[in-house]
Parts: sequence; C-alpha cells; structure tokens
Amino acid sequence: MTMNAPTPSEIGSQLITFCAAGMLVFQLLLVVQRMLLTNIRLFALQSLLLAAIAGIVGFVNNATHVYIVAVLTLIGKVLFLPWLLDRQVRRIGITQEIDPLFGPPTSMLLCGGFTLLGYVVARPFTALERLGNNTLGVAMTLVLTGFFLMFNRRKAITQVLALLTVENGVMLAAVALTTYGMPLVVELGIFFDLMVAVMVLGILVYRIRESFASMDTSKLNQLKG
Amino acid sequence: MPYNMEFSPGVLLALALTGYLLGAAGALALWKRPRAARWWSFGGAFVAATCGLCAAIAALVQGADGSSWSVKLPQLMAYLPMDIPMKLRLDSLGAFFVLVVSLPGLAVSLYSLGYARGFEGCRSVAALGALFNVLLLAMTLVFVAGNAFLFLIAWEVMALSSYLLVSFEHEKPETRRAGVLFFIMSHIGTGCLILGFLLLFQATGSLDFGQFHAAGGGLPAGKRDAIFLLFLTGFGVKAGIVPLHIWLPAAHPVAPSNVSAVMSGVLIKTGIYGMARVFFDFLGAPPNWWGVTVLTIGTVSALLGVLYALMEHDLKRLLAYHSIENIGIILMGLGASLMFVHSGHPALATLALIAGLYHTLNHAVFKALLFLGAGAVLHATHTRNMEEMGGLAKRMRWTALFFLVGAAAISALPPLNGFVSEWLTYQSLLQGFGTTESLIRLMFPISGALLALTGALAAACFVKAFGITFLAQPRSESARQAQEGSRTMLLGQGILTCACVFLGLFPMLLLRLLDPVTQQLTGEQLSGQLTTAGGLVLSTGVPGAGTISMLGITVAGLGLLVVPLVLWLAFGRRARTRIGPTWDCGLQGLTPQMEYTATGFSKPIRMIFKALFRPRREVQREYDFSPYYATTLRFESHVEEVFQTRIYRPLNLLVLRFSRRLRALQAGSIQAYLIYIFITLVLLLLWTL
Amino acid sequence: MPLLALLILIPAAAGLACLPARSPRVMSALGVLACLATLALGIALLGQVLDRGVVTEWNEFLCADALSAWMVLLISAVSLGAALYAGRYFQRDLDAKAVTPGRVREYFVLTPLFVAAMFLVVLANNLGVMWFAVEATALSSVLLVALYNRQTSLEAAWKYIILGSVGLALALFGTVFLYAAAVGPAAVGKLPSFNWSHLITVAPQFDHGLIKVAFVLALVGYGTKAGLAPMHTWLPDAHSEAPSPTSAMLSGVSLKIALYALLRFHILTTACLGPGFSGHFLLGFGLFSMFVAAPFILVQKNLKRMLAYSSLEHIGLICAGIGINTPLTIFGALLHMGYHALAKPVLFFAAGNIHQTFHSLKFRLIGAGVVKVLPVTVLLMSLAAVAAIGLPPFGLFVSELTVISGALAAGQTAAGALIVVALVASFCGILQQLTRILPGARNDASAGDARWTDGVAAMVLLLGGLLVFSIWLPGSLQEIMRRAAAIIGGKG
Amino acid sequence: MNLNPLAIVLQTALLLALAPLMSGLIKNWKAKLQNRRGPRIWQPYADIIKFLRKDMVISEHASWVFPVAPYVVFISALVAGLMVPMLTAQAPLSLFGGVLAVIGLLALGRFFLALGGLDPGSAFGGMGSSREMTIAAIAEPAMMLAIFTVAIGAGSTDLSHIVQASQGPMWNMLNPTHAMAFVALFIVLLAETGRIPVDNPATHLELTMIHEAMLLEYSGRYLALMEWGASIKQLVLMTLLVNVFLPAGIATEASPGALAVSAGAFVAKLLVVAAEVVLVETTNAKLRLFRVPDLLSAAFVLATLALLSTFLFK
Repeated sequence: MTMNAPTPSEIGSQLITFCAAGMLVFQLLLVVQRMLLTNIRLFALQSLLLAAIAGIVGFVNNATHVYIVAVLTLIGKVLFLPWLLDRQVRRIGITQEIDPLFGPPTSMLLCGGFTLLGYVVARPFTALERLGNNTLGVAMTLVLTGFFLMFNRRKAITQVLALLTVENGVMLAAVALTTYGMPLVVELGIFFDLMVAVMVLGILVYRIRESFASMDTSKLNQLKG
Repeated sequence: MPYNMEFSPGVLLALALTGYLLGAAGALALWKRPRAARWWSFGGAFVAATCGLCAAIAALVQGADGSSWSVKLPQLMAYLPMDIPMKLRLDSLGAFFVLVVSLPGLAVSLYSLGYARGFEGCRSVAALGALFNVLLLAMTLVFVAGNAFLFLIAWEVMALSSYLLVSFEHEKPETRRAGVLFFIMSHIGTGCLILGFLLLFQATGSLDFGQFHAAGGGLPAGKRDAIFLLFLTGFGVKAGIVPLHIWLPAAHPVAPSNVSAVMSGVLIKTGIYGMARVFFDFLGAPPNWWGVTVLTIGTVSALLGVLYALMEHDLKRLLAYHSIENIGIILMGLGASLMFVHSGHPALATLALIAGLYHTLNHAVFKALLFLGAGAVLHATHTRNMEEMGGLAKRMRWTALFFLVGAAAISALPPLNGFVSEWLTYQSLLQGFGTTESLIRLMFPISGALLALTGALAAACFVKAFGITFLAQPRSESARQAQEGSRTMLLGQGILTCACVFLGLFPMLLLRLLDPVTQQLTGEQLSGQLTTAGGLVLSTGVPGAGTISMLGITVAGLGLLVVPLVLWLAFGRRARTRIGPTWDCGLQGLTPQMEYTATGFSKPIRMIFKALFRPRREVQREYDFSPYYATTLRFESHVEEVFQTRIYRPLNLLVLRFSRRLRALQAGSIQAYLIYIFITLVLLLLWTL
Repeated sequence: MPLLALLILIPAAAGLACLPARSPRVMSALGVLACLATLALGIALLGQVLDRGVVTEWNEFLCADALSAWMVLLISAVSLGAALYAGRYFQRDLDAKAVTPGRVREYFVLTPLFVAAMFLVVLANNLGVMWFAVEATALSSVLLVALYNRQTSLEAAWKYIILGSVGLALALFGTVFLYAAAVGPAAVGKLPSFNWSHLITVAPQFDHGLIKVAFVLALVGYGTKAGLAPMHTWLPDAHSEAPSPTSAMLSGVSLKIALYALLRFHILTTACLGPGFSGHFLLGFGLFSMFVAAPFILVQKNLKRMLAYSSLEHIGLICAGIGINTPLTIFGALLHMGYHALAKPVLFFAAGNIHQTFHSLKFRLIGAGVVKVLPVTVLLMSLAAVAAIGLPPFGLFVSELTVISGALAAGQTAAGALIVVALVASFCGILQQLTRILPGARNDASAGDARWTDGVAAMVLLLGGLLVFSIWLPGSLQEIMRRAAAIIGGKG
Repeated sequence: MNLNPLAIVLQTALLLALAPLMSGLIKNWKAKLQNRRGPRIWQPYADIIKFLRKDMVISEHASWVFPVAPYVVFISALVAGLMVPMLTAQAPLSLFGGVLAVIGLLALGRFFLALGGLDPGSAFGGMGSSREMTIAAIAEPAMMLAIFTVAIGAGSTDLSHIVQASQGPMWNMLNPTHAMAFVALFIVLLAETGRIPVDNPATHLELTMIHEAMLLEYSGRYLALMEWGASIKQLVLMTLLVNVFLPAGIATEASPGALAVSAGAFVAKLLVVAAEVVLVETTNAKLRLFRVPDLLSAAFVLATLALLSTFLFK
C-alpha cells in the first residue's frame, strides 16, 4: 500500500467536510447558548466557515464567481449583519434569552434527532456531491435546527438570527450540491434580498419594541381565530 | 279537439320569457317611480304568465305524441371545454309544469297590482316587482331547461331571487333568520343536485337531458341508489318533505303574501318536477325500495304537516304547514307510481302518476288562492295572528267566499278539485293492493287510511282557519276596522276560485292534457279509459272499479234543492226571521273574549297527539285575598317542533362547537405557527424517502 | 418595444417618482396612470403571446408564455382597481387622522414596487430570479401591512414576514435542489443554465430523488406564501390588518403569484415524474385548505378575517383543480383564479368603506342595517358576495362547476364530493355572517363622512368586468387560458 | 250504466221518510229499555213540521255562512244517500260516485255544520265544532280502512259492485274479515251519529254536548233542516252498514216482488242495527272526551286486523 500525494480536490473536500462540521458545531452551540451577543458571534463564525467553504470551492475548481460569493458572504454575513444586530441588541439593552420553549437538554436531544433526519434525507444524494462528503446532510441539519431555533426562541432578534442560520444552511447546500453554487445573478439576488430582509426586520423590531416596550414575540398574540 | 292552435308553443314561450325579462328590467328602470314600476312589472308578469299558459297548453295539445319543442339560446358561457348546448326544451312534462307556474302566476300578478300598493312609500316596489318577475322567469326556465348546466343556473337564480323576496322586509330579525335558514337549506339541496347531475354526467359524458334519458339503467346499483338519494334530498329540500321541511314554515309566512302564494303554490313544485323528471325519465327501472321510500316519506309528510298546521294560530304559517301536507299527498302518488313501475303495471303506474300530477296543479291553484286570501286579510288587519281576527266574513264578503272555496278544496271536499285528485290517489292505492303478494302491499291501504286521517284533520284545520278568521265577532279593533281589498286583488283570487271549481267539475279536460306527459314518463295514455259517459264521468280505468262525477253530484245537489223549497212552500211561508243576540247564558251580552280561540279549537287534537307535540303550559295567577279568585291570570301554551329541537338545533350546536374548538389552532402564537410549518415539512420530507 | 421590461420598469418608476411627490392626490394619480399603462401593456402582451407563443427579452432573462401572460393580466387588473380605490380611501384616513402623510407616501411608494416585483415573478425566466422576486413581493408588502402601526398591525406584519421568510428560505432550498437536478445531466465543469425554457426541455432527465425533495420544499415554501393550510396562519392576520387596497392586492393576486411559482415546480415535477406525485400533493393541500377555511368562516367575528378565510377557500379550490390535473379542471382553476381576482377585491374595498364608517370590523360592533347607511356600498358588496359564494350569474359558479365536473369526469368522485361539501359549508358561513350586518334596521344614521361615491369607481370597474367576462369571454382570453392549461397539464 | 229518474225520486222519498222514523224508533226503544214511556215513534216528524212553521231568530253576529250551512248539510246527506244501495243493489246515483264520494259528501256536511256552529260566536258552538271535527278526524282512518277491506274484496269502490260482490253463496258475516270490519264500522257509526258512548244526543248540558252544541243557535226552518239532515246521515250510515255486510235479500232487478222482499229485509236489518244501537246506548256510559280516541283506535285496530285477515284466511 503506497502513499501517493493527495490531489487538491481531495484536500479540498477534506477541508470542506471539516468546515461543514464546524458550522454544525456552531449551530448546536447557538441552540444552547442564551446570551444574545454570544449568539451573534457564533453566527458570525458560522458564516465565516461558509465563506471559507465557498473560497475553497472557488480555489479547487478555480471558478471566479464563487470567489465573489465568498467575498459577499464575508462582507455581509460575517461583518455587516453581526455588526448591525450587535448595534440593535446594545440599543435595546436586552442581553439574554429567557425561558425558551424547550430547555437545553431537550433542545440538544431534538437537535440530535434533526441531525439524524438530515442525514437520512440527504443520504440518497451523497453520490451527487463532488466535494466533501455529507455536506448536504450538514446543510439539511442546519436548516432543520435553524428552524427549531426559530420556534424555540421568543426574542425577535434571535428569530432573525435563526432565519440567517437557515439561510447559511441553504447556501451550504448550494455549494455542496452544485459544485459552483447558483448562477451569479441568483447569488447576487439572494444576497441583496437578505440585506433588505434584515433591514426590514430591523425596522419592524424597532417599531414593535417602541409600541410593545419589548421584543418578546410571544407577546404578539392578539390576533386570534 | 276543442283547442287546435296554429301558433307554435315556442314563440309563446319565448314571448313569456322576454315578458318576464322586460318586466324586471322595466321595474328597475322605473326605480324612482313606484306607481309606474308597479303597473309595469306586475302587468308585464301578467302578460308573460298568460303567454306561458298558452304556450304550455299549446305544447300539451300539439305534443300529444310526446314530442318536445326546443330552441337554442345564443351560446352564453360557451367558453367551457365541455360542450353544453344551451337549449330550452319544452317537452310534455316541462310544459305541464309551465302550466302549473303560469296559471297561479297570472292570478298572483293581477293580485299584486293592488297588493303592492301597500308598499309604496315605505319600501321599494320596483325591487319587489323586478324580483317577482325574475322568480317567475327562473321557475319557468327550470321547467324548460334542456341540460343540467342551464337547469342548475336557473335553479340557483330561483333560489337567490326567492331568498331576496323572503328577506324583503329585512328590518325584522325574524325575517332575516328565516331567509338565511331558507337559503342555507336550499343550497345544501343544490349541493346534492350538483353531485347527482355530475354523477349522471360521469356516466353519460354529457350534461344534456336528452342524453340522461334512462341513463340510470346502465349504472351499477350502488351508484344508482346514491344518485336517487342525492336527488331525493336535493329536490326534497325544495319540496319541503319531512324532515327537510323546517325552512318552509319559517320562510313562507314572512315573505310578502303575493310572494308566499308563488312560493307555496309553485316554488316547492320545482322539487316535484325534479323528482318526476329524474325518477321516471333518467334513472330507468326503479328498485322497489325507491317507491316504498317515496310513499313512506309522502305519508309521513302529509300527516305531520297537517298536525303541525293544526297547532298554528299564525294564518300564514298554518298555510305553509299545509304545503308540507300536500307535497306529501303528491309524493304518495309518485311513490305508488314508482312501485307500480317496478312491479310492471304501467297502466296503474300511470293512474298514480296522474293522481300526483293532478294534485300538483290543484295544490298550486288552491294554495295560491289561500295565500292571496291570507294576504288580503293581513293587508286589512295588519296581523297574521288569527286570535286577533274574526268577523271578517261580514266586512270582506268576497275574500271570505274565495277563502272558503279554497279551504273546501284543500280539505278535499266535493265537488272541488282537491277531492278529485285525492280520489285518484285513493283509487291507485286501493288497486295497488293487488299488484304484489308480499307484505309490502299492506302499505297501500294503511297509507290510504292515513291519507283519510290527513284529509279529516285538514278539514278540522280549515274549519278553524276559516271559522276563527272570518266568523263570529271581531277579536281586535284592527279586525273591526277591516276593509275589503282592491278590485285587482279580488280579481286575482276570483280567477283561482274559478279554477278550483273548474278543475273539480271538468277533470277530463285536464286529463287529456296530461296524456302526453304520461306518454313520456310511463308510456301510457289513460284519458280514454279514465273517462266514461261522454267524458262527464271519471273512472279508474278498470271497469267497475268505481266512478265519480263531480258535475253529476253538483247537478244532483242543486236539483235536490227542490226539497227544501217545497217544504218552505208547504209550511214555512208565514215564518218570519228576527235578528237577535246570541244566547249568552243570561250574562250582559257576549264579548269577543268569550269566543272560542284558535288555540282552544285545536286543544283536543293537541291532547290526543301529546306524544308528538309535547305541549308545555305555564299558568301564573295573582291573588289579592282569596286563593280562589285570581285577579290576573296569565296562560301560555307551547308546542314543541320536534325536528327543530331534536335534530336541527343539536346538529347546529355541534357544528358550531366543533368550529369554535378549531379556532384554538389559530391562537396567535407565532411559535405554534412555525411548528405547524415545521411538522408539515418533516412529514413531507419523510414522505419522499 | 420591450414589453416585458416596461411592464416591470413602469410601476417601479412610478413608485420611485412618488418619493419626492407632495400631495396624495398626485401620488394616487401616478399610481393609476402606471396601472393603466401596465394594463395596456398586458393586453399587448396577450396579443404577442397569442402570435408568437413565447416572448423573451434581454437575451432570455425575461420570458412570457401563456401562463405568465394570464397572470400579468390579473395583476394589472387588480392593481388598477386598488389604485383607483386607494386615493379616496387614504384621503378619508388622513381626514380622520388615522395615518400620517409619511405613511401615505410609504404606501404610494411601496405599492408600485410590490406590483413591479409581482410582474418580475411571472416574467422571470430564471427560477432563481423568480425566487428572489417572490421574496421581493414579500418585503415590499410587509411594511404596507404594518402601515397603520397599531399593535395588531405590527403583529400581523411580523408574522407575515417571519413565516414568509421561513417559507421562502425553504423555497430557496427547493430551488437549490432543482438546480442540482438541472446540474446533474449537464456536463461537468460548465455552469448549466437555470432558465425555464432550458429546464422544461431537460426535465425528463432529472434525478427523481432530487426533484421530489425540490418539489416538497417548494410546496412548503411557496405554499406558505400562497396560504395553503396548514401554512396559512399568517394570512388572516395580514389581510385583516393591512389597509383595504393592500388586502385586496394580497388576496386578489399575491397569493396566486406564489401559487404560480409553485406551479412552475409542479410542471417540472410532472414532466419528470409523471402526473401522480405533485398532483396528489396539490389536491390534498387544496382540499385540506378548503376544509380548514370553512369552520373558521362559520364562527368568524371579524369581517376582513372572514374574507381572508374565503380567499383561503378559493385558493384551495384552485389548487385542488390543478392537482386533479385534467384539462377541464385546470381550465376551471385558471378561470376561477381570474374571477376570484375580480370579485374578492370588491369585497375588501366595501369592507374598507364599512371600516372607515363604523370604525370597526367586528360584526358585533358594526351591527345590523349597514344598508341604511351605505346603500351603494352594500349593493355592490352583496353582488360581489353573491359572486364569491358561487351563485350565478357570476362566473365563479361556472368555474366551480367546471372544476367539480372535471373531477368527476376524471373519476375523482370523492374529491368532487368533498369540494362540494366544503363550498356549501363556506357558503353557509358567509351568507350567515353578512346577513348579520348588511340588512336590517338602523336607528342611528351614523353616516360619518361617508359619501356614496367612495370607491364606487373601482368596485364598479371590477364587478362590471366580472359580470361581462362571466357571460361572455373574449376568444383571446379563452385561447390564452387554454394554452396556459396546456402548459400546466404538461402538453405545452 | 244509466240514471233512472224514478229510482232517484223513490230513494229520495224513502230517505226523507225513513230517516226521522229511525231516530224516533231509537229514542222510543231507549226509553222503553229505561222503563220510561218515552216519545212516540212519530215524534220527530211532528218536530220537523213544527220547526218548519216557527219563526227564526238569527244571531246578530252571524254572517252569510250561517244560513247556507243547513242547506249544505241537508243536501249533502241526501246526495250521499242516493249513492248507497237501499232496496235495489243498483244505487240510483252510483254512477256519480262510490263509497269515497259518500264519505266526501258527509265530510262536506260536517264542514259546514262546524262552521255554522262557529258563526254566531258563542263559546258552545266553538266547543261543539272543535270536538266534532276532532272526533270525525280520528274516526276517519278506521272508517276508511274498514271500507278499504270490503272494497279490496270487491275490487271496487262502487257500492253497487261491493254489494253484488258480497252477495253470493257464502254467508258473509261468518267471514272473519267482514266480521271485524263490521264491528269497526259499527263503532265508527256510533261516533259519526253522535251516540253514547261518544256523544249524548239527549243531553243539553253545555259541557258534554257535541252535536247539539253546534245547533244551539239554530231555530225554525234551519233547525229542521239540520235535524233532518243529521237523521238522514244516520240512516245512510246504517244502510251502508247493513247492505254492505249483510246484503241478503236485496233486489238485483226492479221487479215488484223482489222489491217487496228486499224492502222487508231492509227494514228488518235496520231494526236489528237500531236495536244494537239502543243496547249499546243503554248499557254504556258516555266516555270522557279524551277517552274517545281509545275507542276509535280500537276500531282502527279491528279494521287493520280485518285487512290482515284478508290474506291470512285466504
């Protein structure tokens, strides 16, 4: 059995798998962590890994537009959005999430289940992945857990954050499944939409806070039936 | 042939339809000028109805071979991928029912000319006139629709316009409730009809009635029975059969009386038309239980209808309940006919069918007449409560006379039309006994006996209705002030009264008109066998099974008037007549309070049928010194409408409670909403594995 | 003349032009003009599509087939009605100090953008672009929902945007899967096109697993935006809290736009897997939506919420019709789309008048006898209601009948029966609820500042159109609908 | 089938003549059975003539219905009588209607009788009408069922046919069907003619009378017609009973001999029925109004049994 030097693509897929795993870890930390600021940091790190994956993909099959995606992710999700949310949180002055729907132990248990589900759903398509293995599974898990995070937390900010992690999952899937990510125009559109969405959400959170004197979304329950 | 007309029924029908259309349109155009609108719309309706009448008669006379006359409409709604020939088809059955709608229609239109004046100033006469025309138009269209699509459109327009007419005086909450109940029931029925027709569509691949003919034959039994039940329910709601009748006594009274007349006289007959059309024309040879079901429903409806009518002291509600009774009688004819078709006795089936159809026309005539009379009374006394009436026979002589004739007719008293059709029903039931060996045949005499009970109770009910309303002293000031209605109102009632007498004395003319109808439905023509002695005597078709001649009876009766005359000449010529007070047991004269009330009149019946009515009574006495002499006494007595309280109310509550439970799903928590989506997602993902 | 581009640019321009404008009158005028222009363009587009089959622009970035053309017509018609109605509506609100001028400007700026986004949805050739156009419609309308800045309206907006974004994230996920499926057959190394015109040709070679997951995700995602139960929960909130013209547009078209996006996936899935898979899902969700809507209508306390649930009912019917997937039912569904788009806004406009006059939407607080105060509004509302509950002479009766008969003709007897039951149930509900307020006596003639002309132009326009098209449908429309049906049915 | 004017005249005369006699007879026999002398048999004729001579007092509240009623009651009973075979098996007016017409005509008379009772506005009249109509209503099904039973046997509702059919070798009374139907119809007869135990023709106690209560306001000529009509109705029902169930001796052709025989037989049979009525009336007490339904439902059950037996004993 001889050791021959690994091709860049093999190394690439190793790295991608590693980063994907990292994203998953951060996601799980997000689920248990209650401090809002820490949550934002964790999200930033997760996005950083996503950018890294994009970069690696771009490098491996030297596709310029994937670099662009990486850069956009870096600017948007790693720097701009965390900064924005950070500002919001400081302005509002609420530091931590109180009484989520499920406590940490239950959450972890459920997330384990979602991970399982993610992998099960992704299994048939591992053959299609050209880079990394089971990245798709990770992506699916990210989406599911992000979703879980959304209805587990009550603070508007956390829900926005969760939404963004779902987005991350989707982008990861895009990279994992299609080698090159989506066509550039789509990527741009998605990025643009994301920014606007966060702006709008910010505006709403602000208005809600000033008319409800809180950003606890479980207080938003006057519309019934 | 006494009536050989050259002009085509088609032209006349087209004239009638356009007449209604113009009547409606003109009324809307004259919105601001009630008087003009009244004359235009109801005049138009009168002309149109007359054309319709001629069209029907002409078609029945010419189409004696069962041929149908049809016209293609301009291709409205032709954009559907299915091909739906928009064609009106005036076949014999349709023509007969056009007759049923047009005859009362023209009388009621005349009546409305005077009646609607009462609305001028307080509410829109134009709307009334327009809707009235639309209603008549829609009903006529229902009878001549050539395919299920057109039929359903006409059916729904009919329901809509009648709903609006029922809610015409929408300020009263009672009216609004009644309207909604009516429309909801009617729409549930329509749902059944849609499914029924579409099942036939599924079978034949077409919506054309021509294609539907005997389409049921090819279907598997289960599907046929499903179709039968769907149509029975759908048309049954409209016809007001028990237990689907609850909307009827609520809706008919609150409508303006001319509308009640049309609704009770004709509208509910659209259900009968549908049943005749579907059961005899579409579904092919019926299994026995269909006929048994229809006969049973008919008997039950007849009996319960009249029993509840007896408990009413609201004149119009009373009449409405009688509609249920008469629908029952009609259905007895139809049901028996179905059974005979099954057992292979076409002639007998035809006899029963004729009985049903004849009663359909008769009921249309005398029920419209009675409602018009009730309307005149309402118009004069401003109340529907019989306990506040009385003594009207002196103040409204003609109305009283017309109402009396109507009452006698609906109580099936000779020599009027009601008796003739019930006689035919009896005869068919009687002969039905021989058609089968099974125990089923006991149904015929039993339901015959129950029909007799029904008839007798109806007589009791109308003695009460006429006696309390028109006889004795007025029970209220408004009754004392009552005035006779306007000339057109009397004319309208007069026409129907004459129709009652005519249809009683000369049934054979109508029988000849019925020939093509029976030819179409059962393949037999009986008018020949049914009339003997130069067409003056009605027989059962079977030699020696019984004959009757209202004409003969009338003549004999008039002839025998000689006897009292002779007696008077012999003895009584010197006897004089004085007007004196009624015997008052030596009190200071009788007051209206001492008269028998409507409630009191029906008390024995209420007691006898306790089990059904579950009467409740509340008596409150107040004394000042001795427990034996009450100073004030308050007495209340209620009768329970079993279907209302035992079936519909619980059902309604159940649905509402269920829905309220469901509202908990939309409790406002966004977390919950997210979870719904999440669960859906997970389930679907698992599905794809 | 670049029709498609203009269709998107004109409203966008009109929206931006409102930024500097001063008086509401000018802004509403701008809106009306823009909508008139788009309507004209839509009709022109109809002609072109009938001639050339498919119209493409900007080297195939924009593309319009029969289905798109049909949707374009719906959008422009409804938005024209809303624009006509909005002017007087906000004038009354301003007089009543219900909103600030700034917010009114917000409306007049955002609404045209909303319209433009919807046009982009139906005209985009690239499904990714279609996705972010749908997201754009959500983003442009959410602030409209929050316009009144009441606590309830903010709540509604928040639910709308959160649920909407989640849904759209899933839709994006679905889009990604679809793209992966598209990549699959393509040669390694080159970026395959994501254009509809390309996908429809290669659809049969897609990987079945991927397309299944793609469709399921799109179903949940776009289904949320289209308000299919059980993802519909934002719908009644948003519809009831938004200003009436916005409610009209949301229920009149935006639901159908999301459905359109879903349909694109449905078509591809059908082309790949055959009719069974996606059709059954659509049928199931459609029926479920109808049955969820009915009881809520039955015990509803709020006028606009009731209307919203009735929209849910109709969307369900459309969905079911398409799910049954025979030419007849699809045609009926498209027909129903059109008629509903014309009828429902009228109801919302009338509800708006009632709201502004009686300062409440609760049946209990409105009370009986509205007719005594707002006769014309009530007349038009009753007509629209008659249409909405599916009675002749209005076309919804025909389209419903078409769908049901199609269902039976296709042997789906149970589905047909269920549809009838649900329709009858919602009929009972709406009839009973409206009878609580419209007719009856009223002693306090609290007419407020209501004028009988309020919003009549818009209502009459839409109702007139509805009535005319119910009785007589121009050949061109019939043809476009037939072709659209063919496209959906997979024979285009 | 043709109409024979002579027969019509004769039967009319027979009805007019025989009816008062029957009620007189019954009154007289009843008195005898109760050890009273009682009125003469001919008393009813005298009464009728007296009434015809007397002036009339008409209530001030009465409307045009009041004077019409007596004529309708009288004539309808008479016409009904002409449809029932009395001496000859062929009833004079059988062409114009069978048993159903008879029932219908009697109902017509009752209808107007009740209206006449309501018209003057006295409480008694109302009470009488109410009870009359009620009892008639619950008597109707039993009557109809009994009639149906024989009609089915004869396959006709034409009384002449029924009579001819039930004539024949076998002695019909022994047939259980006919026996039960006969009893049922007899009970109905008691109810219809206002006899004890249903109504007491002799009383004028306000609260117990039914038929008399309706006549309370009638006087003179009208009263005569009413009473006479009532007795004719009674005679018609009795004739129906006897000739349908024991048609023995009835003339099938109009030869003097046959007629004489049948006349004798007819009178004999009538006397038997009258005797039965008298027996029942003297041996029973009047029932409470709300017990009457029990009696009549018993009749109904009997009739039903009769019907069942038609093919149980076939």
